[in-house]
Amino acid sequence: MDKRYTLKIDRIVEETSDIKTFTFKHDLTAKPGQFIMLTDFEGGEKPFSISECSDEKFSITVKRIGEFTTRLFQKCIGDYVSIRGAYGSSFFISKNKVLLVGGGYAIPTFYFFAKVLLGAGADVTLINGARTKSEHVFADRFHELNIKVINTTDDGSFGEKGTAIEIAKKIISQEKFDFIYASGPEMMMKAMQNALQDQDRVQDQEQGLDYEFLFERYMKCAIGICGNCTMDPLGLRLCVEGPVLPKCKVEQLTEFGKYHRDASGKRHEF
Amino acid sequence: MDKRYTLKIDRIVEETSDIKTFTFKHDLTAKPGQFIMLTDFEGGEKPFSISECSDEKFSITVKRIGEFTTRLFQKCIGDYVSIRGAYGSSFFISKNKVLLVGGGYAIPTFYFFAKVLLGAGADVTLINGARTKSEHVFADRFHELNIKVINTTDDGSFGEKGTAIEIAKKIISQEKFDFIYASGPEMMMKAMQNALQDQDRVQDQEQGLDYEFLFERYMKCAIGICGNCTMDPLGLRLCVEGPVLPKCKVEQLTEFGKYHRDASGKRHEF
Amino acid sequence: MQKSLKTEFLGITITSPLVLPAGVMGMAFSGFNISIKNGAGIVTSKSLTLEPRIGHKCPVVAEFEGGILNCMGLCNPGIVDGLAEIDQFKKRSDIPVIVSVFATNTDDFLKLTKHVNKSQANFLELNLSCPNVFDEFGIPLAASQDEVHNIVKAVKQISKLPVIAKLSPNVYDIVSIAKAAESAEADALCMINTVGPGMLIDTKMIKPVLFNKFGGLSGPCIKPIALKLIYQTYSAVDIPIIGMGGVTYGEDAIEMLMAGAAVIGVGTAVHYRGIEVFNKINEEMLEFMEENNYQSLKEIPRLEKLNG
Amino acid sequence: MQKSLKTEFLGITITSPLVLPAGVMGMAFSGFNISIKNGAGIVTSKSLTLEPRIGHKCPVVAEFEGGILNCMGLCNPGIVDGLAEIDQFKKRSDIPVIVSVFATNTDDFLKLTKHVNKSQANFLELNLSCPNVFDEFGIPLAASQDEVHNIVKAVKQISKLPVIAKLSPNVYDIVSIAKAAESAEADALCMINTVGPGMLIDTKMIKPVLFNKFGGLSGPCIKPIALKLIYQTYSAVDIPIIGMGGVTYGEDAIEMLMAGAAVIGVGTAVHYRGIEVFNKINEEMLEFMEENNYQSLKEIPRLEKLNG
Ligand SMILES: Cc1cc2nc3c(=O)[nH]c(=O)nc-3n(C[C@H](O)[C@H](O)[C@H](O)COP(=O)(O)OP(=O)(O)OC[C@H]3O[C@@H](n4cnc5c(N)ncnc54)[C@H](O)[C@@H]3O)c2cc1C
Ligand SMILES: Cc1cc2nc3c(=O)[nH]c(=O)nc-3n(C[C@H](O)[C@H](O)[C@H](O)COP(=O)(O)OP(=O)(O)OC[C@H]3O[C@@H](n4cnc5c(N)ncnc54)[C@H](O)[C@@H]3O)c2cc1C
Ligand SMILES: Cc1cc2nc3c(=O)[nH]c(=O)nc-3n(C[C@H](O)[C@H](O)[C@H](O)COP(=O)(O)O)c2cc1C
Ligand SMILES: Cc1cc2nc3c(=O)[nH]c(=O)nc-3n(C[C@H](O)[C@H](O)[C@H](O)COP(=O)(O)O)c2cc1C
Ligand code: FES
Ligand code: FES
Repeated sequence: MDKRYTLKIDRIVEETSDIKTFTFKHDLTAKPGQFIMLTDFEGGEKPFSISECSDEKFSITVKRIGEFTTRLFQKCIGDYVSIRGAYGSSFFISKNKVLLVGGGYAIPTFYFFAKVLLGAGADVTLINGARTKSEHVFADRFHELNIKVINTTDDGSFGEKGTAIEIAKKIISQEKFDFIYASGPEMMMKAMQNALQDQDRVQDQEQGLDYEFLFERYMKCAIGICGNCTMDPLGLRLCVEGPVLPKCKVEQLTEFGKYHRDASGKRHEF
Repeated sequence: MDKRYTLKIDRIVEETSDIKTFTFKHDLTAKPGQFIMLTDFEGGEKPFSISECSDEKFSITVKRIGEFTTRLFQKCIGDYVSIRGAYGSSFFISKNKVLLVGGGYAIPTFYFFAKVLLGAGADVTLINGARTKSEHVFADRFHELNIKVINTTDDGSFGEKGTAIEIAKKIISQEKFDFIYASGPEMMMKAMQNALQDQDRVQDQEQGLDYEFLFERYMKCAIGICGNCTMDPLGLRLCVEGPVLPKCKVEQLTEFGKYHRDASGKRHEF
Repeated sequence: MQKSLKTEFLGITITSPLVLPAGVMGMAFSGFNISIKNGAGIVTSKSLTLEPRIGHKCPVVAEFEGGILNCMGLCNPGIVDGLAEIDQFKKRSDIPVIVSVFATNTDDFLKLTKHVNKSQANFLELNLSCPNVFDEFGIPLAASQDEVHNIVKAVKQISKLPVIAKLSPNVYDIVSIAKAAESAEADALCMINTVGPGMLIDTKMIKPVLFNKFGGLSGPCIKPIALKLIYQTYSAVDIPIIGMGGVTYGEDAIEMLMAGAAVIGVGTAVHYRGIEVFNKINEEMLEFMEENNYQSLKEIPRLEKLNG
Repeated sequence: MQKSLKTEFLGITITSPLVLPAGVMGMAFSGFNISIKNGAGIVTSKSLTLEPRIGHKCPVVAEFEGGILNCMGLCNPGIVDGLAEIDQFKKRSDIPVIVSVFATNTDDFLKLTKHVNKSQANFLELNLSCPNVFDEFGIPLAASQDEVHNIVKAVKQISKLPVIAKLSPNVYDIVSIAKAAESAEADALCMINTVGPGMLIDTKMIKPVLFNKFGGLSGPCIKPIALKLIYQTYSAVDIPIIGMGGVTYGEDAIEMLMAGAAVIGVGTAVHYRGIEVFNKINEEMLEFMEENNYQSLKEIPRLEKLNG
């Protein structure tokens, strides 16, 4: 039985005007890439990736988007929320030279991951993108880690100018990575996949560059029974077999970058 | 959750005209004194003490008494019965000089127990009583063990003449035992208790002889909820806190040797 | 201040809100003894009938994941011997005793009440949960507002003791049944009795495990059903509720309180956690109160009532 | 001889008697794909309604010992999109598909049937288990013989597919409901839907865990209830039964067969044992057949029927 834990918010950090990090004292024992389901019992229970995790505490980093996250943003230190998890698949922990590419609220999970990668002895490069400076997060925290960081903004207001993908394209054409990880908007990851395929053609590799992407789909049960988060045509349940999917699966996904299903199961084009 | 096991009867030994030993291939992991509940799903599920127990098999030794045991006696090798357990408390395993006193179908559980006692390094004397030779059981099996055996029959047709208690009285007045165990009809155990109390007075011991008795009460659930087997006034559930009770409990039992309750909970005098 | 589990139930002060429910540990006065020694605040007798009943043939219990099935078949020594056990208990203890009685018609309930009037018991509980007796519309007694109302009303007219109606969970509309009991002046409700019934099969012998084939479900897995029915009932009536069904840990007991129970029955958990379960749950409730800063049971909030 | 799990259901040969039940894994054609790849012999769609439904707000599931509560609220993309998913599945597979539909009145069931008639599905399942719609006597639709009879009868008149009636366990007399469906010429029964409903409470925030407060029970703990109802129904009707409720291991599936099920649904167990659960149970059933010397499912005996 997966237990539910109702926890007090221990710390809140405002990362940007609409991104906050919430920290809880709780031994979650999660792996990087996994997520929790969080609710305040006022309507809505939502998946959030884990941005930090130790024996004593863990954090999630949340972007205010709709009704639920708006309510969450009104909570104060000491307020209760209820969580279950950690759920889902986690990133492959490489010991070699790896590239992490992400943007926006999807980047903080790489903070947790980068620390684990470093612990495993990997050589980590991170591309941390955002549209503009005011939306860029975790730059200082990544800065403190022993990794190579490339900050980018679409408008050049912080770090290099360009999308994370443009930068990624450039860097993978210059350096050889053993593993690429991406986390962000689906169309960004789709572009990343295209970039990787282009690179494979250029390098004429047999195997191609190996990668894992972190996906998002509408989740309800998070325990693999309701079928709301299945991805076509494999029927992968993103809450169990995902949210992290390996290249061999991603390549077979016909819905990747095309459509996703809403709370009713209806398809929507991206 | 206590699992139920439906097992084939592996072996049947006719001990007397109305006592049979049934052996099952099953790793029961029971302790001496414990019992199983056995049913054939034809009406009735009854407690039986374990007369032999190893990793691969266990045995019970059953006296034909009423409807249920009569049906059990008609079963053949290969027939299924269903068991649950082992349940209940077990005998204290002494490493010293002990006396086992019992009679009839209640003696075989001492066969299992004697082997465990020997393994623990105890010095074992057994008084194995019955009314008459044809009702006397397990004499040959006990004979093979490295214990001192005194067989008795009320009519002298086998072993010494006299009840097990008469013999026990004599022997405890001659030899010093560290622990006494009794298993048999309640009035026999009551007599045993009196004998022990007499001996305590004679020896003028502070502590008195320590003992444990194996009791029988009408059992239904065997998992401690129905309350059918509780013993007054302590409310000991014989299926959980018993069937083996230590001296300190036995001494407090106001119903011991006086009455027991039937399937409805109604009291009956012995 | 020292946290306390002391509370009142129908005017009697009790040291723990935990109730030994009907049929659990419950034929002998000594079953009550050991339960109160281990922390129960109220004890309930096995449901007593006019005549002794030996109950169904064994097996009468079967375990499954999340609970047990039982088909004891209301075995009991009869009202006379049963009350004698209660009186024997009451000689040594002033812990309140609920005497549970069972019948299938008003007349027999009245006869039982007359017996109970002469006993030392504190409360009379009517086991109205019989699935095998039907009213004129083919509705089980336990699900018939009229039957429940009429029986409670008749008993109330002669009972010297406060009357508790024990309800079945297996009804379409618990609120109407609860209200029928309340309007007949029941002093309290007790809920829930066992769920189902259910059945298990031995696949080797191709036989139902229970000789009676079917048995009621109790234990942890019925807790959600109990909480729902208690909450609905609490939202609709003003008399106190003895809440039970699957309570095994302190958390479960607190859930019962929040759903609206005044006191809490702990039955099947005696199997899972031993007879010490009452003390253990008392302890766990105190810990919960400590952690969440409640001084007394009264302070523990209830859920907002359902409207309608 | 090679033991086999091959069997027939309403004239169609299936390689495994295991059925993916309605609502489990079931909005997308790919949910069917992965289920059959993992050993399911029949798949059922989520219950489809005329219009899309987003269902209840989350949390919509909650775990407890022995099972889970769910209050999905019949979220589904609507009959048109739902059937499109089925047709997409049928392009790649000839594993039979049951399309489940849900409505609260005969008219809507008929409209749904017309849609289904144009699809590639093999069977039409009517989800008649709604606890929130009542007939003129205040009896829930699922418990009303007349409602069940009338809906099934009307649908049968126009359905091109065999019709399966899915029954609720929460009724006083399952046999009369089952017979009402049979006499309206239902081709098969599917039982049971979720039990209860129940509720859980968060004791720190003093809130129901499910936003909808109440949710139906599924998983291992409902197996005894399912077995009992299937056994009673099997004893009384002649049409095949899709038996489900808590089946998690091969043993459970065999129990279902012995209780009278023709084929066996495996829902919540997908959570406990992964989507591989179908293959695992197939394997365990074959082991059981090996140990007990049955060559085919047909040889596995049923319990003696209940008389009356
Ligand atoms: C595996 C996973 C990890 C995620 N990690 C993070 C994270 O670390 N930080 C973060 O800010 N957000 C994360 N999200 C997204 C987050 O769950 C949604 O942004 C949030 O639920 C929006 O809720 P809302 O009510 O505020 O917005 P709404 O107005 O309800 O929805 C806005 C958008 O969010 C999507 N959405 C809503 N509910 C869900 C749901 N239950 N599951 C998936 N998508 C949903 C909708 O499709 C819609 O496009 C993650 C999602 C998934 C699936
Ligand atoms: C802990 C314990 C261990 C036992 N060990 C053995 C043993 O090793 N060998 C053996 O032959 N017998 C043993 N018994 C007794 C055995 O269970 C009964 O003799 C048997 O149940 C009689 O069943 P019946 O239908 O043949 O007789 P019945 O005609 O039903 O009953 C005969 C007598 O047995 C008693 N009895 C019946 N059912 C039960 C029951 N469920 N629990 C307790 N007493 C009952 C009745 O009070 C009656 O006096 C043990 C009993 C207990 C409590
Ligand atoms: C073995 C057993 C016997 C029971 N006997 C009775 C009874 O005689 N009368 C009654 O009203 N309820 C009886 N019940 C129901 C309990 O009182 C209680 O309502 C039910 O078990 C739910 O609580 P629990 O899950 O804590 O056990 C019995 C339950 C069990 C397990
Ligand atoms: C998440 C979930 C969703 C369900 N949705 C439906 C549904 O849409 N229609 C339906 O008839 N039954 C639905 N059910 C009930 C199942 O089909 C099945 O009858 C029930 O879960 C019992 O089987 P199980 O214990 O194997 O899960 C649902 C069950 C679950 C757990
Ligand atoms: S959210 Fe229900 S299966 Fe993934
Ligand atoms: S037999 Fe039920 S409590 Fe001992």
